[in-house]
Amino acid sequence: MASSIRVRATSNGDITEVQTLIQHPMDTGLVKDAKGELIPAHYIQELKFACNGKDVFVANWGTAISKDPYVKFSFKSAKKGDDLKISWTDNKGGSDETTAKIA
Amino acid sequence: MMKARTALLLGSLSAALVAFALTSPRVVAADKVDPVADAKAFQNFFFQKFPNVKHEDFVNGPYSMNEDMKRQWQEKEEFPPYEFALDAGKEMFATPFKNGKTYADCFPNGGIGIRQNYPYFDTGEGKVVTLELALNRCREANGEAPYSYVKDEMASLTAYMAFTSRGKAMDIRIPDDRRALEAFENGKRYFYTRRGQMNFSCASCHVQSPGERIRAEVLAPALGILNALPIYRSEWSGMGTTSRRFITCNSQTRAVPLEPQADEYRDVEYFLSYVANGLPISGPGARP
Amino acid sequence: MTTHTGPHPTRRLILQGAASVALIGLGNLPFAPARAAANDKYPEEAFKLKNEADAIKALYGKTAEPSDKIKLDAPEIAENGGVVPISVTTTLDKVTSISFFVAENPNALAASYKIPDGTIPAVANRLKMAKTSSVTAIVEADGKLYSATKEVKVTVGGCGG
Amino acid sequence: MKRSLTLAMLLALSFAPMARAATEADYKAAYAAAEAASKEAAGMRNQWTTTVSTLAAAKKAGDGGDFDRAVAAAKEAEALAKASVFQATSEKETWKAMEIR
Repeated sequence: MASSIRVRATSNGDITEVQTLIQHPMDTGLVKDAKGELIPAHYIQELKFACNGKDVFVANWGTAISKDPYVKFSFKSAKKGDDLKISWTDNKGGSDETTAKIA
Repeated sequence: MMKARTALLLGSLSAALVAFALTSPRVVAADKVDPVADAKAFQNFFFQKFPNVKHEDFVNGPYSMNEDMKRQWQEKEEFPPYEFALDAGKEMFATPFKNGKTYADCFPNGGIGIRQNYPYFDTGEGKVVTLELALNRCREANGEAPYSYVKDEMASLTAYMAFTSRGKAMDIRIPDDRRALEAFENGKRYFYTRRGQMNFSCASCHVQSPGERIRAEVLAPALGILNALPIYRSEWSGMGTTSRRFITCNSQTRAVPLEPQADEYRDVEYFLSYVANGLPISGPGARP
Repeated sequence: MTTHTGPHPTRRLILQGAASVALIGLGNLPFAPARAAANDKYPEEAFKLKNEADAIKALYGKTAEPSDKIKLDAPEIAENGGVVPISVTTTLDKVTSISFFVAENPNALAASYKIPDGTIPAVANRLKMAKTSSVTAIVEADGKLYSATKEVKVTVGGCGG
Repeated sequence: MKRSLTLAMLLALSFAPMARAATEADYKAAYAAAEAASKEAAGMRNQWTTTVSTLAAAKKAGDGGDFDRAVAAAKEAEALAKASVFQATSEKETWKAMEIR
């Protein structure tokens, strides 16, 4: 199955800008479905970015993060061709991870 | 004194004549369907009503009308929410049917970069064929079940086909065929006809008050309103095909929607696409 | 893309990294528990709290003071409460954490980001907002908390333009 | 102005006060009239969603034996259906007034 994580990591030699879009419902647990039953909370709690064996960014998310969540950040000390490992875990124990090459 | 008065008289007379001349050809022409004149008048209406909106910007709907929303949209466009539908559409396009054929076999140029010519008038059948109808026909011709017109699969396919045409000018043709002119006129009538308990027509919102708010939404101008379809709407937190957009608009004016791909829907799509000829395809789009 | 030809980058970074680690090491001894909570495990408690002030306390164990060195970018009127693009950048130094709070949401804490050394103190994300509310960005820099707040109007959409 | 006057009159007409409690026969008659008007509106492809929901409410009340409410709902549904028929017929010509020329 194609990964749920889309990522664009581009470096201008010194700073690497990372944009990520993740396919996930991010249900808050407060919304009712068509039959009027509450859709249980199902949201990503932790999203980690690691490069060259070091965490470069860690996101802790609550229920207020939009569906198909997006996040952008930048970091130093990486160069073109380095591997960026992205992994997330949600409140139901679901998870996914992928590795992207910095362009 | 006399001369001044007669000059005044002559002036007003000629003005009246000019005014009469201007309207009369249109009045006469209205009975004979004249799509070229309709398209010109339609575009000029919006170009004059919003002089500082760049012509090609009209296809960006509400974002051509409101700076703050345009900024939010451009931020979203950096990594748009329709990215998944686009990838799914690309994959579906490449996956062969059970009989080994693919969508590329059903469409000119393999289906790539042709969205700007849809809908077209099929002189054989004597009716308007939209991209969504053509896709389902291709599926059925290859022994596959048709997709729902309002669900994600259809949206993913049309998203990919629209993406391959991005930037190309809308290029809808009306053949010299009485039935084509009738379909165009039928679409125009549908566009201007009030319906639903709210007693709105498409024009009530998209011609009379684009740029204004109806509740929280900024209304899109009718010119180029279909160029961005299919769209990912935050409201639906999902993709929306042209059919889904028409159906939801109907129910919001409390009119019972017609069946997807009904004559009226295909004809109004034909009318709206034709009058937007020359404006770029910008689908798939992201909307509030 | 200019090629970077300064002193051998990794050596310089290692030196700089070592120095800051020592500093942080020294700094966090007195209030280790609060900082530990913010650092590694998922701040379950903070995300459950309704009220913004309580959530900030649960997450960082101290209060924040407004700072004009934080630039919070949020729309005046959200085009849709479900997808509100909000981003923050700061010129503060030694930033270790950035968090976002939406006061009127069922739970005030929306997101909390750890900013390791070498990562630019700036984040862009898309939040859900239940209704019109103040949005606050909290930046933890050199052990102290700073904040910036903006009002974002959210209306229940109806027709869809 | 003329069009909305007629609409108002139509709606007012249907709310004539009921003298006594409605019987099942009253309900059946009112429902049949409403259904006929609604079919006509559907035939003109100009049905309103509120006609459909009010007609359903009338049926639900009728099935539940609450004939007063059922008749009132059926009357309202009929008025809505008639208004949508009126809208469709008048729009056959008046749409041209909004056309961009």
